[in-house]
Formats: sequence, C-alpha cells, structure tokens
Amino acid sequence: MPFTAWSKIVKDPVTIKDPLNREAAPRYRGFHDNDVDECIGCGTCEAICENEAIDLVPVDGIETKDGDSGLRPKIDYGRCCWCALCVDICTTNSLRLTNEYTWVDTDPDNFRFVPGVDEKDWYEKEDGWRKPVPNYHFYGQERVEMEELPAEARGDSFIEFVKGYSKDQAQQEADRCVECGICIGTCPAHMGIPEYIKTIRNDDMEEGLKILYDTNPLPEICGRICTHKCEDVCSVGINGDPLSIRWLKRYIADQVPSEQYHEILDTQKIFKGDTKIAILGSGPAGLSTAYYLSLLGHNVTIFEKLEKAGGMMRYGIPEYRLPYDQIDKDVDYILSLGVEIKYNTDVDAKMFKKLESDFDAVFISTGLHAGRSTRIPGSDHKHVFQSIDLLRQITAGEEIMVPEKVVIIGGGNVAMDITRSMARLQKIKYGKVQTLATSLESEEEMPADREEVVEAREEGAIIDPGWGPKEIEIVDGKIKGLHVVKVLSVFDEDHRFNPKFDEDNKKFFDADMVVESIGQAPDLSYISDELKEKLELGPRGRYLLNEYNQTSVEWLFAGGDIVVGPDVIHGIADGHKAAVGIDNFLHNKKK
Amino acid sequence: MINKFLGFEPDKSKLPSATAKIGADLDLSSHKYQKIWLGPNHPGVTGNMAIELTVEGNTVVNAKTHVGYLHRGFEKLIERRLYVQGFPTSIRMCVAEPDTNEYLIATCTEQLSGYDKAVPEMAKWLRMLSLEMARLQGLLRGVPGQGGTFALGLGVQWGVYLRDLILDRFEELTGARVYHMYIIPGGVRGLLPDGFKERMEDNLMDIDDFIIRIRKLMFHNSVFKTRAKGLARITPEMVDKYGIVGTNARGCGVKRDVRKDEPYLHYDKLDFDPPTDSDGDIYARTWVRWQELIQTVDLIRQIMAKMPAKGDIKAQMPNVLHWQIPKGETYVRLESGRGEYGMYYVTDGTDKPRRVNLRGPSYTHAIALLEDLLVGADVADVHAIMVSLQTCPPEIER
Amino acid sequence: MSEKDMNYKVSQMLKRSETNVSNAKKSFVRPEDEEREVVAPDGSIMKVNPIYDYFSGKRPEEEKPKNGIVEKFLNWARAESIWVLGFGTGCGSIEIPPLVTPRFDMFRFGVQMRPTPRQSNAFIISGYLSVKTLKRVIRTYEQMPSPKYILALGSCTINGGMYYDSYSTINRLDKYIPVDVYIAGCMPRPEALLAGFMKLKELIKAGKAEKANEYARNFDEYKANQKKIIKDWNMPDYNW
Amino acid sequence: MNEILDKIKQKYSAEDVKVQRTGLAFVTVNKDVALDAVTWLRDYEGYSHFVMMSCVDWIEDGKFQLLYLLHNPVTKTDVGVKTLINRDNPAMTSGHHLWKQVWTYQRELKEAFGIDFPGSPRVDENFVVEGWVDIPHMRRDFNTKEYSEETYFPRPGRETHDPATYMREQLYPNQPVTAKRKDNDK
Amino acid sequence: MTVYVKFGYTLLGLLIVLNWGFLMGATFRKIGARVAGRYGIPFYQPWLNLLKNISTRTTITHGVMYYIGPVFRLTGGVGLFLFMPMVFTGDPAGLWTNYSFEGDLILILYFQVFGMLGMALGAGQGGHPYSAMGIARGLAQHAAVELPLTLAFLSIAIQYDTFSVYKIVEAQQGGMMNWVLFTNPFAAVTIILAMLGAMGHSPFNLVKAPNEILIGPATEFEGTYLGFMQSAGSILHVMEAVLFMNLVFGGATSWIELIVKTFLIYFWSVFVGMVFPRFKIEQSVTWFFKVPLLLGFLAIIIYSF
Repeated sequence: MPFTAWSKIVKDPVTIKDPLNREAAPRYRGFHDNDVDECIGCGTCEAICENEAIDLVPVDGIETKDGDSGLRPKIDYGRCCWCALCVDICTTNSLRLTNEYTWVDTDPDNFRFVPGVDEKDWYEKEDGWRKPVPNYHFYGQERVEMEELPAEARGDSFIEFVKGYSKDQAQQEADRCVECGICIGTCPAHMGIPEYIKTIRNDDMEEGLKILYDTNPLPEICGRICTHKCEDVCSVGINGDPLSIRWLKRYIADQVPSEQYHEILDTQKIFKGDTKIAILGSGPAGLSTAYYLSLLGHNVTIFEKLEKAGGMMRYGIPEYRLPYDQIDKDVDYILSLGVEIKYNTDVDAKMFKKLESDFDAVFISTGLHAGRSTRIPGSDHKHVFQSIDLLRQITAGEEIMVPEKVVIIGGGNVAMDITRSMARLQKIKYGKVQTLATSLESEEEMPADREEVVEAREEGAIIDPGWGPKEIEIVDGKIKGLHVVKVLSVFDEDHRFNPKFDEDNKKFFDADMVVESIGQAPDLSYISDELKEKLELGPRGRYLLNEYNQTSVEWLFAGGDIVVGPDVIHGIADGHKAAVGIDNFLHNKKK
Repeated sequence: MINKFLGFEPDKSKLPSATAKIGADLDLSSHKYQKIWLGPNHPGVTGNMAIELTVEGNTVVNAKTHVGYLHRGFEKLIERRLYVQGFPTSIRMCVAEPDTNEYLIATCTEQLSGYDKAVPEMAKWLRMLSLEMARLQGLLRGVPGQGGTFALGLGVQWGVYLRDLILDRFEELTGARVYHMYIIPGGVRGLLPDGFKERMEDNLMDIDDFIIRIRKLMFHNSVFKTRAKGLARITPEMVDKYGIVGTNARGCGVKRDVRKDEPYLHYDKLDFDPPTDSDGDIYARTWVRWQELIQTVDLIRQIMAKMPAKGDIKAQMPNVLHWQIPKGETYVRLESGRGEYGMYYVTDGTDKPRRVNLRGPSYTHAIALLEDLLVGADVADVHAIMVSLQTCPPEIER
Repeated sequence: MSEKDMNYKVSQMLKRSETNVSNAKKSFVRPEDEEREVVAPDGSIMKVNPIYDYFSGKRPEEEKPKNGIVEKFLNWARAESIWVLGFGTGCGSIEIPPLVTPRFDMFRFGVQMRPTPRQSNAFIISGYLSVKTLKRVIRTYEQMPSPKYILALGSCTINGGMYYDSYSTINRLDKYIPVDVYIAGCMPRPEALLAGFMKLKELIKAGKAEKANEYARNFDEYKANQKKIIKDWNMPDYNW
Repeated sequence: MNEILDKIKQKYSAEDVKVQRTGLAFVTVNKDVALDAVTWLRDYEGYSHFVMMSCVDWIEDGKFQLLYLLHNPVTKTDVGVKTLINRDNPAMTSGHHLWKQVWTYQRELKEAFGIDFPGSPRVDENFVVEGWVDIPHMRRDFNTKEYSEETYFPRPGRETHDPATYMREQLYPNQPVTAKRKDNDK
Repeated sequence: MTVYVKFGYTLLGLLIVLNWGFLMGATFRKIGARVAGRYGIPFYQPWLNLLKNISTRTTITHGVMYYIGPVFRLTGGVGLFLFMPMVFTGDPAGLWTNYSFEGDLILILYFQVFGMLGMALGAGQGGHPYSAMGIARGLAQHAAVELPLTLAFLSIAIQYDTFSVYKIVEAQQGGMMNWVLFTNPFAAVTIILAMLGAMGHSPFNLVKAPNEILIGPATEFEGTYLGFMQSAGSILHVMEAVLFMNLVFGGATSWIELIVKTFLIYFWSVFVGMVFPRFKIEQSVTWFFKVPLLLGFLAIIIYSF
C-alpha cells in the first residue's frame, strides 16, 4: 500500500542542520593552496592546465634566483575546473587543494588569486586533495641509468668509461622533461635545453644540433664535462632524479657525424668581412668567441701557447672523462669556419702591444694555468707537484713520476681528476692503487661533483676530507708523508674563507709524492703596466666588465676562467657574449 | 547497381521508402492543430532541451526534438587537448552519470597506446566500483523519478537524499561530488579511504529499505499503474530498428547488456543476471530499473568483497605533457545506466586526439524513438515518456 | 518553425558561408515576420513589423525603490521569499535537486522553485551558456518581474570556465545580463549555493540588489553585446 | 570475424582491413558500395544493431572519412565500414532507410562537417547550433579558440610569464640572447 | 445589531479565514516535508510570499480580463465565505453565520464554479497556450467533480428538506450520531471522495501540474495578481473545508472546533495526495463518473423514496 509512506512522519528529518559550515571530505578538491617557499615557479601547473586557468606572475617578497623563477601560479577561478591535474603534476608537491569550497562574491574580477600569497582563510585547513601516493606519477621519477664501465674495467686505462645513451634510453630520459625552462635561466649560456630535449623525443637530431649550436659551439665537450648547473636546479629532480641533461646533449652531438655539421648548420660558405680580431687562448671561451665571430663575418686569429687547441679542456681534463677525439670534433669544426690558429705562440707583453695595432679587437681568455701552492713547510720539495702541471704533462704524453703512494691536497674537481689519473697510472704501473685525496672541506662541503667522489672511490682511491695540511715531512730529501690536523670549519659566519683547526686531532698520511690542487691563478704577465693602469678593477681584484665582457679599454674583451670560473659553460657563455659585444663595437666604430 | 556488386537483392519490402518523411506533414493554418513547445524552460523537460509538439486537442500528432541548448562542442575541444587533459572535459558530456565518460576516454587512450594491459588490478576494481556507484546514484534518481513524472514527488525526495549519501561516498573516494575525475588514463586517482566499506554498507542498508518502500509506493500504487501501464510501448521488433539499448531494450524482453555480452574490467568475475520484462511499456521499464537497483546494490557489495586490499593505482606511463599515441582508431563501449555507451576515438600520431565521437544512448532514444513514441500520446504524458527513455540531452549534443 | 522555414534559413546560411561575405547584412527573420509595407483595405499603405508589437518594443524602465523604511520592509520580505526559476541552463542544475530534497532543504531558508519566469524573481544560471540557450535566457530574464536577481554558478559564467575556447558557449555572463552573485566552483556544491543565497539575501536587505534597474539603465549596451553574438536575432529587442 | 572480413574483402574489394581488438574490425570500402556493404551486413550477416555513424576530417589528404559502425548482437562483434569522400562539395548517399536513427546522424554531419546527404529527412535543419555563419564547426580548419576569443571577449587583465624568459630577464638583464648570423649574400 | 456591526464581523471572519488558510497551507507543506524527511518552509512563509508578491515593481497586462481573472477568483472565495455560516451559535442571524439564507446551498455551488470561470477568462487572455490548456483541463475535471458533489448535496437537501446550509448544520447538532456522515452515509462518502477533486490535490491536480504543463492557469500571472490568487486560493481551501464540515461533519460551534475540523478535513486530501501520483484528465473524469457518481445516485434514490 502506498499509504505506508506516511510511517515516515514519525521519523526525524534527515536534513543537515547547518549546511553552511559543513566540512567536505578529507580528499575533497576545494580551493588552492600553495606552499610558496617550496614552490619554484616551474610552471608545469600552467602547462597541464587544460583551461589555461593558471598564470605565472611575479610575487612581492620572492626573488628570482637559480632554481627558482620567482614566479608563482595565479589561478583564475573563472577558468578552473578543479580537476587537480596541477596538483598531481606539481614538481615540488607544493601545490594542493584544500577542502574549502565556498566562495561567493559579487564582483567577477575578484576570482583570481595567487594561492599561498593572497590572504585567504582556508590555508590553515589540513585536509584536501594532495598528490596520490604511492606510484602515481605523471612523469618518470627515476633517471635512466647511464651505462658505465665498471670500476675494475676502467681503473687501469684512460678510455672513456661513460658509454652514452642508446636511442631508446635517450628518448625515455628525454620523456621525463616537463619543459619548465628553469634550467635555461640557470645555465650561463642559456641553452635551449627543453627544446633540444624535445628534438630527442621527436628523433630529429639535425634540429637538435642546430639548437645546440645556437648557444654552445662545443656540445661534445659540454655533453661530457659540463658542470651541469642545469641539473642541480632541474624541477624534475626535486622529487626524483634530475634529468640527465648533460648526457642528452652528448647524445645529440654523438648522433651527428662531423662531416654533416656544415650541411646541417648551413655553414658551407660563410660571409667574411675585413675586420680582424685576435683571441688569446683556445679554451672554451676563445673557441666560442671565434665561432660566433666567424658567423658574424669577422676574421679571427687565435694565439695558442700549446701544441693543440682546447686549453684546459684538453690539458686539464683527463682523457677518461673527455676523449681527445671528441675535443677534436668540436674544435675542428670551429676551425673549419675559417678561423686561423697559431699554435705554440706565447704572447708576451711586447707581442701583445703589436696585437693592439694589428687587430681591431682583442679577446683574452688565457685561463688559469698557474697552480696555487699551499706554502706549508716542505711544499717547495721537488716531489711536490701542482696538479695542473701534471695533468698537462699527462695529456702531452710526457713521462711523469708515478710513485707507490701519493697524497693529493684539494677537494675540487681538478683534485678528483688528478686523483683518478694517478690512481689509473698506479694501477697500470703497480697493479694496485694507493692514492689518497684530502681536503679542508668536509665530505658534504667538498666542491667536487658527488659522482666524481663516488667514482674515485670505486676506482680504489681513498678520499679523506676534512683535514688541513700542516707540514710535509721530508726525511733524507725524500718525502715521507703529510701531516694534517682536523678542520673544524672552513668558512666563518660571513662565508669568508677562514679555516679553524683542531690542533690536537692529528693525522699523518704516508706519501712519496704530494700533489697540490687547491686552485689555479691566471698568468696575465702579457698585459703591460701601462695598459693595466687603464683597466678598471672591480671587486676582488678582477677586471671590471660590462655585459658584453668588454673591459674599460674598449678594444679589449676578456672571458673564460680569468673572468669567472673555472668552468667550461661559463667560458662558452662569455665567448658568446663577447662575440656579440665585439661585433657591436666594430659596427659602431665603422660608423 | 546493387546486383552488380552483390549478386543479391536486399529485402526492400521491410524498409520504409527512401523518400519517407520523418513526422507528419500538417497544415497548421487549418486551425485544427496547435503548436506548443515543451522546453527548454520547462520543469517537465529533463535537462535543457525542447520538444516542439503539434497537438490536436490533447493529443500529440507530431513531435520534434530540439537539442543544442547544452552544446559546448566537446568533440572539438578534446581535439585541442592533450590525452591526459581529455578526461576533465569528457566527463561533462553527461552530468547524470559522468564516470562512464571517464572510463571510456581512459580506455580508448590505453587501448590505442598499448597500455591497456598495464592497468593495475586494483585500479580495475576501483574503476568498476566507481562505475557501479555511478549507476546506483543514477538509478536512485531515475527509478523514483519516473514516479515524479506522474507527480509522485515523495519517492524523488527519498531517492535524491540517498543519492546524496552515495555522492558523499564518491566525495570520499574521488574528491568530488558530481564530476569525479577519478579514472585517469593508466589507472585511478586514489585508494579507498579508511572505513569506506563500512560507511558504504550503512548507506546500502538505507537503500535496501528504500527499495522496499519505493516498491510499495510506486509499483503497488493503483494510480501509477493506471498511468504507466500500456504507455509508450516498445516492441522487440523496434529494438534494432531504432537502435534501442539498455533498460529500454530489456524492458521489452531483449536482453542486451554490455557487461554480460562483452565483459570489460572484471565484470566476468561478478555474479549477476540483467533483469528483463516483457511488456515494453513505461511500467515495465521502471520495473526493470527497480530490479536493477537491487542488482546494483548487490554488485557493489560483491565488488567490495572481492576487491584486493591494496595495490598500485596507476600504471607507469610516459610523461603526460608530451604523450603521443600512434595513428589508430578504436571503439569502446560500456553499459551505462541508460544502456550502451560508446566512444569512437581516432588518433593520428600527435599528442592530441584526431577525433572523439561519443555514442550516447539518448542520441537515438530521445530523437528518433521519442519523436515516434510521442505521436498519439497525451500531452500530459510527454514528460513521462521522455523520462522513461532516460533522456539526457548533453550526451546528444555534446 | 516549420520545415520550410528551416530550409530557407539553412539555405540562407549556406549561401552566406559559400560567398563568405561576413559583412553583408544578415537576416534570420522569416519572410512573413519581416518588416514590410502592406496595403490596407481602404487602399492606404501602412508599415507592419510583426516581431515588434506595441509592448515588445518598449524599453525597460528604471523603477525607483520606495522611500526609506517601506522599502526596507519590502526588501526584508523579498529576501525571505526568493522564488527561483526552474530553468536548468547548464550542468550546475544537477545540484538543484539536492537542494529541494531532504539533505539540504532550501525551503527552510525561504527559497523555492517556480516553473514560470512570471512568478520567479531569482534566476540561477547554472554554469555555461551556449548561445542558443543565452537567447532563451535573455527572453526569460526579461519576462521576470522586477526586482529580479541573478545567481551565476561556477567558473563558466565568470570567465568561460572549461569552455573558454568553445565556439558555442559565452565567456562572460555579465556582458549580457547583470549578475548579482557569483559562486565559484565547477560545479559549486549545494552548500556553496546556499551560501550564495545567503549572500543574495544580505544584498537584498541592504538594498543593493538593484541589477534590474542597471539592466534598464545600460539597456543599449547590453543589447549591443547580445546582438553581437546572437547572429540570428529574430526576436523583439525587449520581451516583457 | 575473419570469415566476414574475407567476404567483405572479396565482395566489396575492401582495403585497409584492420582488426583493432577481438570483436572489432574496421574496413575501408569504396564510396559507391559503402551503403551496399552496410545493407549486406545488416540483412545477411546479422549486423542488425547500428551503433553509430561518424566522420573524421583528414584535412591533409583532402578527405572526409565516414564510418558506419555495426554490431552483431548474436556473435557480439563489431564491424566498422569506412569510406573516404572528397572534402570539396562532400556528399554521400543517404542511408536513412536502413535504420530509423540514421537521419539524425546525417543531419548532425551535415551541420558539423557540411557533408550533404540528399534525400535524407530534415537534413538541412539546424541540429545543435543556431544561426551559424562560419565554416562547419567540426572541420579541422575551423579554429574554435580563435573564434571564441574574437566573439566572446574573455575577461581582460590576465598576463603570464614564461619562467625561462623571466628568469633571464631578472638574473641576467641586458644580456644578448643570440648572435645573429650574417648571410653570404649581404 | 446594525448592518455595520454585522459587516465588521464579516470582515473579521474573512481575515481569520485568510490567515487560517495561510497557516493551514504552511502546516500541510511542513507535514509533507516531514514525510519526505525534511523541515520544510517556515510557518510564516505564506505571509512573506504575499508581501513579496504585492511588492513586485513590474506590472504587466494582457488586457482587462487578465486583471479581472484573479478578482473573479477572489470573488469566488469571498462569495463562498459570505453565504456560509461559519460558527453555529443557535441564532440564525448570529454574528458568525454571515449572510446565510434559505437556498444558499445553490449559491455556494455556483460560487464554487465562479472562481474557476474567472480564472478561465483571465488565463485565456494571458495568451499562454499552457494556461488555456490548464484551464480546459480544470473545467473538465471540475465538471466531473461537481456532478457527484451536486448529487450528494441534493441528497442532503432532500434529507433535511432545506437548501439552507445553516439549517443543515442545525439539524446535525446534538451529538456525533446526528452528523450526515452517519445519517446519510452514501451522500457523505460521495462528498468525501468528490472532495479530493474539489480540493485540488493529487491525484486530481493536473490543472496546475508543473510537470505535465507549465503551471496551468497561473502561468502568466505575477506580482499582485499572483498574490490575489494565492489569497483567494487560501480562502477557497478553508471555505471548501468549511462547506464539507457544515454539510457532513456537523458544523462548528466555535472557531476552535472549526479550525480543528477543517484541518482534519483538509488533511484527508493531503493524506491521499501525498502518496498518489496524479491522474490524467480523462482518467480522473472516468474515476469520478464511476464510484462517486454511483454513490451519489444511490444517496438520492434512498432519500427520494
């Protein structure tokens, strides 16, 4: 009987008493909140938003720095559909949705806000939609492992041990890129990283090479030994492994044989004017300047002190990391653009003066080729070497002393290079490794790349950081070893170099030979005093440069390690800037 | 012409003539007929559509369905969106039971990209759960809603209340009330929250009580019988002719149910038999839906009992921002509360689909079938007939 | 509209798209509805315009509120008795049934649904509006007696929402009809909708919900916007 | 399934036969015989359920691809009969006599793609859009976003920044972006 | 007692009836809401609705009859009230007997149709096809209701040999067993069944069904007109209940009794209406022409011979 329905009249209403303050479910997708300190403004939320509801806007109080664009998402609630794809893809997990859902307003223009910045009353709500866990990712979290020779196989030779990606691997790795562009801003050369990664996905290597050469004429070299500041800030790396941008760059360059370069980059024939430019040093900065100046139609002459071009890339970096044929590939291409190079030409002050009159402009990039000494007692012994000299000698094929035990002082990449080179040489000679590297900085503070340290240890070298060298003990004219004391701190409160030692905590490293690798210095003896006076000095004793790397003497440009570094990519960026600067300078002069 | 290619002659006597007009050709200036519009602003119309009726007194002599009031051009919009962006758009193609769209677009992309085997087990069960919950909430509106068309508002009040409880469970599981956006290419977007099964069971008990009450209120009600019996009868012969699917077909004894015919997900692991009735009128269709209500409650219980306790919810897929699917095309169907619901999906190798075409059951039910069923009906029955066919305008015009 | 008329319209349409004369004057008015001159029985010539009868062509006028306390009292009554038109224009209308059923029960707040525009004074624009519906919405809105209020639900009415790039739906509702209260969400929950009603009540009680007068004041502007997108403008400029 | 595909290949010289998954196959036949094939499948092979009719715009080939998707309720299999028609002045034989709902699809296709089906009832009536004066809206060359922006004026006041560009502007102001190459013929 | 005092009391009575009509309407909506499981409107909602309606600024017109329609409807209700004895005090010229006179039963029957006809005119001029359709249905159904109702009235008139409602009430005094309900059960049952149709609740409310047609005759009415119509509706509801109370349930000796009895009588139609869907017009006509008509005839036959 339908009348049974009336039995409901004795039951209480099921209505929600206070619907205006009802809490939504813990997983409810309500209004946005953003942890602005975590957020890096990568813009993946903007990219995935199908409604174009998200804008990236600058926000007061948040500064742009490496790895943080300084932008924050601004959401238009006139567009949003609360699908939370922006939350699910957020690289930093900073974006979330709270379970607040009521927003009533009379002015439609109010429905835009920057979550986490604009005052809203729902930020304190804990509940709401977050990225589901576990195993819920919109892009690969793990880096495609690069195949490397195992430590046993590589330890006794100088062949390149990083094998490079196969096509599948490269595409898989390239697929992880979210194309945010944080890396572009951080890279000194502002390479179009997402763009060339895209060409890998599309398997269009020619396009990729073009993009590489737009900003970087040394892709083979950079693809191997770049200090990859881009990877440090990679947004994918915040909750997972960063993209291996360096290996992907190398992949592109590796795929294209050098014969095709001219054709792909359309440089079979290039315009040459009548301007002449001298470049001192054929390191990355010099080569880069030469490349871009050639493209701009200038006649370039490089003066190189050593036998071969490449500078520190060739003479500073061991072959197992950067094979010489790959350097040749890049260098030869640049030289083939009509760049004249004079090897074994040491430019002194007299010659430098001549350059001034012979050439329209001069670019100096002579690098840091003078090693710094610790100046501790015993450091003037003949078996105490500078790492930079040793590395140069190894490259030049000269015989060097390979003792049974060696101690290296220094914690930078160069120290690791010499450590690993010495380890290899020891392995070849003695079949075992007795190399020890020590540094002032503790394990965490060591400036060397982490992988360098790990690989060095794999190869048998001992890395024992956190010790300050005190004295090299010399017995009977022979080195016995190195006395060290424990370092308490390297930098003081103002982040200035000011090491403090714990004198009671001592250690002694046995050694037949000590290598100092605590930094390098430029050798600018070719600059005459007269000129020096004209040059304005900036802070920390460096020459003041404008944004085109032009010194206060307008025909003189500088770049590379003598300006900032030591770093390949900075050198390349300097070269690029200087090339544009020189071009502008000459163009104005002509007028 | 045909003989040349075939060597056979199609039986043309079965067919209407090629120049047949749809609908009657009436002389409106004869003053015998009046034209009235039902909708779009009319409480009796489901959603936002209109029926242009030509009436002779109280009897409909011609009906034309007008749609497009909800047209948003989804199919065009999805062509502009990445594969992963398709699902928030697609679910809005039908507001009454949106999860079906999520499933379809996810499955189409999975099939064409070859990831359909990679969908984790847990995700499949959760997909099934959300689909059945969607069916349940649809039926909780639909079954008493048929009474509502005859002004039996009480059942609607109870039904919508219970539907709201199911929406609360949806909210817990998926994070949203109506547009759940839960099924995503590769899997789903969340595990069952703690205590979900217990709360669901509570609601299902309420629904059990409701099922008995609604039976007394509607199916034992003489006035309801008087009005619903014999009205808008569908015969089995009409089923293929009009492309009738789902409960409308089962109401006249044609047992078609995609869940049984081509089991997707894990429907082959569940124990159920789609209900049928033989009359084919509104009463029979409502009766079938009422039985389906019982069955859906049972299916949800089965799913919750059989599903694994935990597992992965999403397959490892390529980066969604530049996921490209090679050229191909597919058609995926499922059984929605209204019947066969399908999606034709064409990809061309780029990161966006080439063409997405939705086949909603209302497309045939609410135009060709409704227009024919309305002829000869009373004006007062138009709304009831429309609802009994489970018309859902947004899936017609998309 | 009969089949013949449809055919005529479509042929007109196709002709235009073929020749691609977008600037030419378009007419969607049926031939019998066009403005023309007819000869009266007495032989005189008179102009007729079937679409515009006397009242339809009349502009809406501003209706000034009454003075002081009277208006306040009436506003209180208006605020506590909001009659909503039952016209589900978009997907947000799916959240109307929960509101009139036990779970949320908006009757207790004095909000009720009415089936005809003549008897309602609040209009819920439940989300996106296709141009085809907008035409009906304008007609319906103009038929509602003043004072009338509009609640706009969801992103779609604010800036296009999900359908910002759709050729069929409008982006900003306030260009075509004045809106009193916006409720964010896609779609807003019933609770948010109730909060919207509370806000509307506040506005009415404060005497700030005078958008119907705003519509009358800026009538030409609104009409221009409406006519810009409704290409087949075959109705009177104002429907009372 | 394969049997039917073989037959259809033989009878109607179907090309491009592709089994998408178990129980679903697509074939392409000549425009002249497409409806014959559909009729044959319906009357002789039991494909009595008309699932849908659809169209894909292959604008780069200058073709419209029409699809008639048929379902056999007994064997639970689907055959999609496809045919390519020219994109200029597209027209196709009407199939409204085969199933009752076909004319609706044809009416939609006429509106959305501009494909004519002479003789199909109400084919010229508006379906979903009203007062449409642009090119048919489902064609690939119709840009919906452009149309929307021109017609419906999105709310102004929005601006976005590209992280890479913005960072460069902030961190390295005034820095040249790239060296413009000088060409030979200058 | 002067004419003016009488008139004053009539106005007071009308006010009571109007307010009781509003309150009763709200109460029944609350009861209905309770069965559905919710709270429903506040008790004071009808007054607010009235206020709101008459404060509507826009007034539109479709012509003179459009104005007059709601007035007719109100007249129907007020007419019913004017000639209906409300509270039985034993004095035929009592203050609450209004203008009841010999033969007012016939006038009351007329006034029942009067409102509907007025609506028909007004709605017809409103021009909306749904109005016309609704009013056509309403008149058809009203005719079907009136027939058994008139037969039952006749039967009662024959029973007490009078057409005066006052006298019928008077004859029923002195205990429950004197009520027509027990003295003339056939007529009483006829009235109780036909009452469902007269009250206009489900299953006999196709006239103003929002689903089947828009809202029937009232489609085009707004603002003040609608306020008028609502007030008239409230008065009509109470007065119909008072009529049936007077004819079948022994009238009322005080306002309290009147309120209780009308409430219960009205509740009967709600009790049925809540759980039944509505009939189509031909179905409801058929229904009235079956059992109620038969019983009506029986009631006449029994008292005629």
